[in-house]
Amino acid sequence: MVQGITGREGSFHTEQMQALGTNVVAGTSPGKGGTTHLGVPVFNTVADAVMATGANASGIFVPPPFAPDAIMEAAAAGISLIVCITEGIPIQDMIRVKDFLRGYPSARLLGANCPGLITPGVAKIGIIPQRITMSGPVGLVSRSGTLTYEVGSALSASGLGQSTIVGIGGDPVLGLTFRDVIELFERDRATTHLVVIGEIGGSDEEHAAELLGRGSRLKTVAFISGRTAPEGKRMGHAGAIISGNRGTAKSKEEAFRQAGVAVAETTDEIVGLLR
Amino acid sequence: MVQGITGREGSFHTEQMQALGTNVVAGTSPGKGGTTHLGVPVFNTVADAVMATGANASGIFVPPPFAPDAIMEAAAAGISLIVCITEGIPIQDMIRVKDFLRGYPSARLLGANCPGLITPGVAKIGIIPQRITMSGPVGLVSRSGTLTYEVGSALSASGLGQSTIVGIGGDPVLGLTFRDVIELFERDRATTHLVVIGEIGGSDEEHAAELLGRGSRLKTVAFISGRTAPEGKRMGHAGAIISGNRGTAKSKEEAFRQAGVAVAETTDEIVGLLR
Amino acid sequence: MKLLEYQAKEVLSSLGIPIPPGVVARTPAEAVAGFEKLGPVAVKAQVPVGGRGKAGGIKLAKTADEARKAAEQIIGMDIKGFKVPLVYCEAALEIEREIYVGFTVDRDARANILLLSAKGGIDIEQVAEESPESIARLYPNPWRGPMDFELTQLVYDAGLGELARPLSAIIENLYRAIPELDALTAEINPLVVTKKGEVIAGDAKLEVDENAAWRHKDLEERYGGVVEGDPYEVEAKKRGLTYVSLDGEIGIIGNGAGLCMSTLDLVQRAGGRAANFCDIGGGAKAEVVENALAVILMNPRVKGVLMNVFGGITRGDEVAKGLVHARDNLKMKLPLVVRLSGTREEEGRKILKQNGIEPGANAWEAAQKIVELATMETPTPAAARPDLPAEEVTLEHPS
Amino acid sequence: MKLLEYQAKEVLSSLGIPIPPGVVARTPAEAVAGFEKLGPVAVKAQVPVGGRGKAGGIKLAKTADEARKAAEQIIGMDIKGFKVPLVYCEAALEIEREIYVGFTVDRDARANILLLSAKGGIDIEQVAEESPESIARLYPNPWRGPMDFELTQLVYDAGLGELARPLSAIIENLYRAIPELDALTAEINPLVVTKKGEVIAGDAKLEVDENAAWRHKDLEERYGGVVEGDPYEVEAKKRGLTYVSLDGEIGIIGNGAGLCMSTLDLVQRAGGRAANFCDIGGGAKAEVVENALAVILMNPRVKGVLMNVFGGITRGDEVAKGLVHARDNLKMKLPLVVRLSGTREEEGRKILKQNGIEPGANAWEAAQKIVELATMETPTPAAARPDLPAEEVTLEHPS
Repeated sequence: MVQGITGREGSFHTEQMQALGTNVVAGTSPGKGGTTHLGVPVFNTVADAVMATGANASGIFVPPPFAPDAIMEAAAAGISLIVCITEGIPIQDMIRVKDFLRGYPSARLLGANCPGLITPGVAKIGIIPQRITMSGPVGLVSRSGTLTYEVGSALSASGLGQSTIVGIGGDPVLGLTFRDVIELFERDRATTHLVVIGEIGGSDEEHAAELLGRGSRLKTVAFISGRTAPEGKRMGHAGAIISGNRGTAKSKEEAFRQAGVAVAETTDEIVGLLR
Repeated sequence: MVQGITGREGSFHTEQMQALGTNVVAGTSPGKGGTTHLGVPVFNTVADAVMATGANASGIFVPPPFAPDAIMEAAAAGISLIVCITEGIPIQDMIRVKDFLRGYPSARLLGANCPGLITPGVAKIGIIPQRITMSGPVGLVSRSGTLTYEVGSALSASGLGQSTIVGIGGDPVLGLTFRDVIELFERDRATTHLVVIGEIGGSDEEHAAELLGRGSRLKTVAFISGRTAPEGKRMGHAGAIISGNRGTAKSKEEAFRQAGVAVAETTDEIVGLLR
Repeated sequence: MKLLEYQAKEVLSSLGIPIPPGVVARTPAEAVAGFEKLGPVAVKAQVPVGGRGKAGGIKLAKTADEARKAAEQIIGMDIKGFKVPLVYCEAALEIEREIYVGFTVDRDARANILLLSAKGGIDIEQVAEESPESIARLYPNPWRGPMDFELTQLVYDAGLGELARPLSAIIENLYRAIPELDALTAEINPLVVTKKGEVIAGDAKLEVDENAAWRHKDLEERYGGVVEGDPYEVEAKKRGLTYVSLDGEIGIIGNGAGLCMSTLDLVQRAGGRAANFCDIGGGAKAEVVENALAVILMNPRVKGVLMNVFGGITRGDEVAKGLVHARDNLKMKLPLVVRLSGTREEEGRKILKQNGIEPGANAWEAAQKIVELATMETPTPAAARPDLPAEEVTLEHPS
Repeated sequence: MKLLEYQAKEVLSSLGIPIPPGVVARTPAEAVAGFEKLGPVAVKAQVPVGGRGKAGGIKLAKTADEARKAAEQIIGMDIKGFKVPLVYCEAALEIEREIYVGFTVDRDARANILLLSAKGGIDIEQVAEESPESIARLYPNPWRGPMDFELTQLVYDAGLGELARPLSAIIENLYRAIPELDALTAEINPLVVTKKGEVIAGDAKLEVDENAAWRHKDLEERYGGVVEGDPYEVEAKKRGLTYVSLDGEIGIIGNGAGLCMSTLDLVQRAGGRAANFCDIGGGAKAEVVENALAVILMNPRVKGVLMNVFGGITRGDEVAKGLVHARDNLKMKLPLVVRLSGTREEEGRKILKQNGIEPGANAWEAAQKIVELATMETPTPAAARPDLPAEEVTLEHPS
């Protein structure tokens, strides 16, 4: 289903999702319950939509002031895959959302501020353009939107199709992590190769490397953007106290190398290392 | 352990508990950590006390403004039986405490505003006077303090000793319910008889009756006080909307009778019905 | 603490809930002034109890004369035992529809419950009984408060989707009374939708937790001084007692609510009727006993007093000494039966007997004895009773 | 949004945290006036970056003359790229001990973390590295906030039990900046215990979430107009761009943060240095491209511009048209290389070539090309650059 289906973004991307064959069974838009939009029944609330249609995944296309509530509404209504595209959600809202989601352990949140996910030729939730993709064995997981498209295109152009492409989003406080997504790829029979596209900041790449270092059946290439980005103009020490030396491109690349994962220095190198 | 051990109430009842042989291993009183009181080591926080002594039950003797925090502190520190004697805790505080305790499912709260529990001749947490008790096979659970003492005395005077006496407290929002305590008595080999002393208000007695009606190995007598109490001078309808006809002495007595439980009309009748 | 309607509305207004303009009137002249300021008004009795409408405590006034007459009729009227001290003259609303919204503590769920129904008005209890599904319910998490999506669902569940925005805002503000005021019950019934489409509180009920008074001294100062109907309850409150007036003739003192209630039950069983419920709690200090006895003796209906004390920690001899002292101080002439049990009960009974007070062997015997004594008793002259305070009891109006 | 010290202290004071009296001075004369009002003062550079003490940005003044001299030296000084616009003259404290207290977002834990240490002062990062156990930590639940018992434990864990009361109160108030202001980081270092035993904020740092600006318009109005050091960042902020100044000579425009960062990496690999980071986001409308180009061209160090766009939804021909338009409007003379990929890339490249703009076949080739062109480039006459706004950039002080 799609939350905010009648909005401009919601409408446009619902059509894109339908064009790929995604089974969009419901949408929400408070006050428009009972109407139909793009051939899809519209409900006032997610709980109403779930009750009527059995929807189990939701893409969220609502503005930042309403997106945190939309995520929690989806989780409380029993949605198990929540994909939040919205960019610009305040961090403290997301921290509260993350705590709320602890009460709904079967709900997985992707994003916010992410392009969503796509299984080429099958279905998608979010905004990843279908035409950069091609069906195949490579799992692709990324923190960056446009870099995902760039690498996806390059893979497709080289004949390396993708099983699923997952954009986890660029915000500091996210739902699914690299680690979570890699665990899912490990269990996915259609995936034999893996590309991880990280960036500076946080320790999610380090944690992913640690997981891969314990042994993986996937042939993996990692790429980190921001190698030459200067350290932010920090003020205060709190950040430094808790993060220490983690979070730099160097520490992330080193973590992947120590885990036996090939590291690409430019995106152009990824295809070669993956073969 | 005892929270608020250095206060007047805490001191007095710690001595009483020790006199019965209760193994009081620690106390708390912020700022007095490192000292000793009544032969018991004092700590600044419950977590410190648990770390040092392994305490697993706590009696709380602190004033109402601090008692809710003390309950949550005990639960967070891993205490599994929390007995809160404090009277006069605001109801909204207790509602928040109850929600907090959901995060600590192994912590049991007795009270607040309860006299605690005693296993005659063995140990007690709280303020039930030892001299009204006598060891034996009767489990006694009650919402009222002085009625508990009265019935306990009557049982002892008739030679009917008690396995354990539990006062669940008189506040509208409580920890352990009649039901919870009865389930524990069912599993207690030392208990063969049961006395339930309820009062008007709420539906805890009805729920207890329902449980007993499903079959019980305990010979049980119930007593409800407040048969002639007039309906409170209510204002507003919210209470009536949610409670309907439950909560009266009549509905409670009827529930017990339907469950096959003998109902005493005065406390004097209890002993006779129990034999 | 139960607030009067005009007080509850003041509070709800401070939380951002729309209320009609209104004026408090203690005299018919003030009601006329209210009419002149506001135009057509509802003249409403201010009592901390429901059902005033059916009791004739609300009258619509379309002229100054009607306002005067309504105030004359209502002020001083007795509604369920409360003598109406003042009226609230409120601008009359053009009612399009009436909604019910409120919250209270659900004891069984150990949580607050929000209730919303499109079928508001005086018959809400009947609605609850006959079509409970027409009342939408929400248990907000007590730390987070109601979430936006929960309020949206509540409003649509109640069939009030077209009012989602104003209703969500009003419910959110109403809920603020929980964290900010320790409210136990707050209710707007009816919540009026006017012909112009405004959503505004037609009536308001608010009860705050007296156990939390230390957190809300402002509230206590502003509204705590206002006196409710029953003079004995008012006096008992001033003396810090847990006291409820009943309509029988046997005064009751007990320690502990459960014991006290079971004492009421025994008196009824013995053929008498209790004049009150008075719980002096644990410890039972001499001063508290004296206060309790004083308030009970103010009531001319009382023909005897039964005291039922079980001493857990309290020593029976000390209770007995305190009681004798109190009786003597108050020059009490009425029959007094005491059931004293627990620690040092023998010593206590001895003291009572030496001072002419009848000790009961057990609670049941004591109840029978006081009923018997009270039935024989002839009325006591007024001089033998402590007086109510001389100053007239007046309501303070925060201006 | 990062607040200056005096602004952060204003905010913390409004949350109930004690701060010393102080006066903002934009001129040495105002610093003297501050001294006359307050007595001995610390004269402190106001810049939104740490390390000003070591850079000579804080001086103690015991006489009016010292205050004047300190202000003369500090105002206009450059601290880590920020030209100091004003100083804060604050009553000097008699320091008994220095404590560290602060919170920030712990990305890995997806939570806020509170930090407290008895070893406050300028060496706190060293303390964190050498004896991390001397910094007590707490992750408060984001809905409940820190509980009393958690604060008590934190304070005792930090070995500051004798200050439990004032510290718990200060931390509780500091934490209010999270729910009430959407703060991401707040720090008091040092939190000073004076010789008289007062506990008072010696310094303060506060960063609030710009994504939450719509919730805090007052904060934005009060402090958002205040201009930070780098003039290009200031100008970019006015135009609503995501822009960071760097110290190289190649201007960079990209869509998406990841793509933009990887473009920086490629330029460095090709032997050049980026002059900025500028992410124009998805969509890449002509107006945004023109704004980005305008800001980049204001910087006289820039010798060439590289634009890297991957069109997912964006159409390449439209991006190309917009860029040509922007270049012409701005009369841009510097080399410009564009890597355009994705939807309609061929059409886009054709438009670029027709208009004399070099398209790169891929990002790596484009990076090599711009570095080559920029190295050959001779300085452009100033007339060919857009000017910074004519009015002088001044700091507004909320009085």
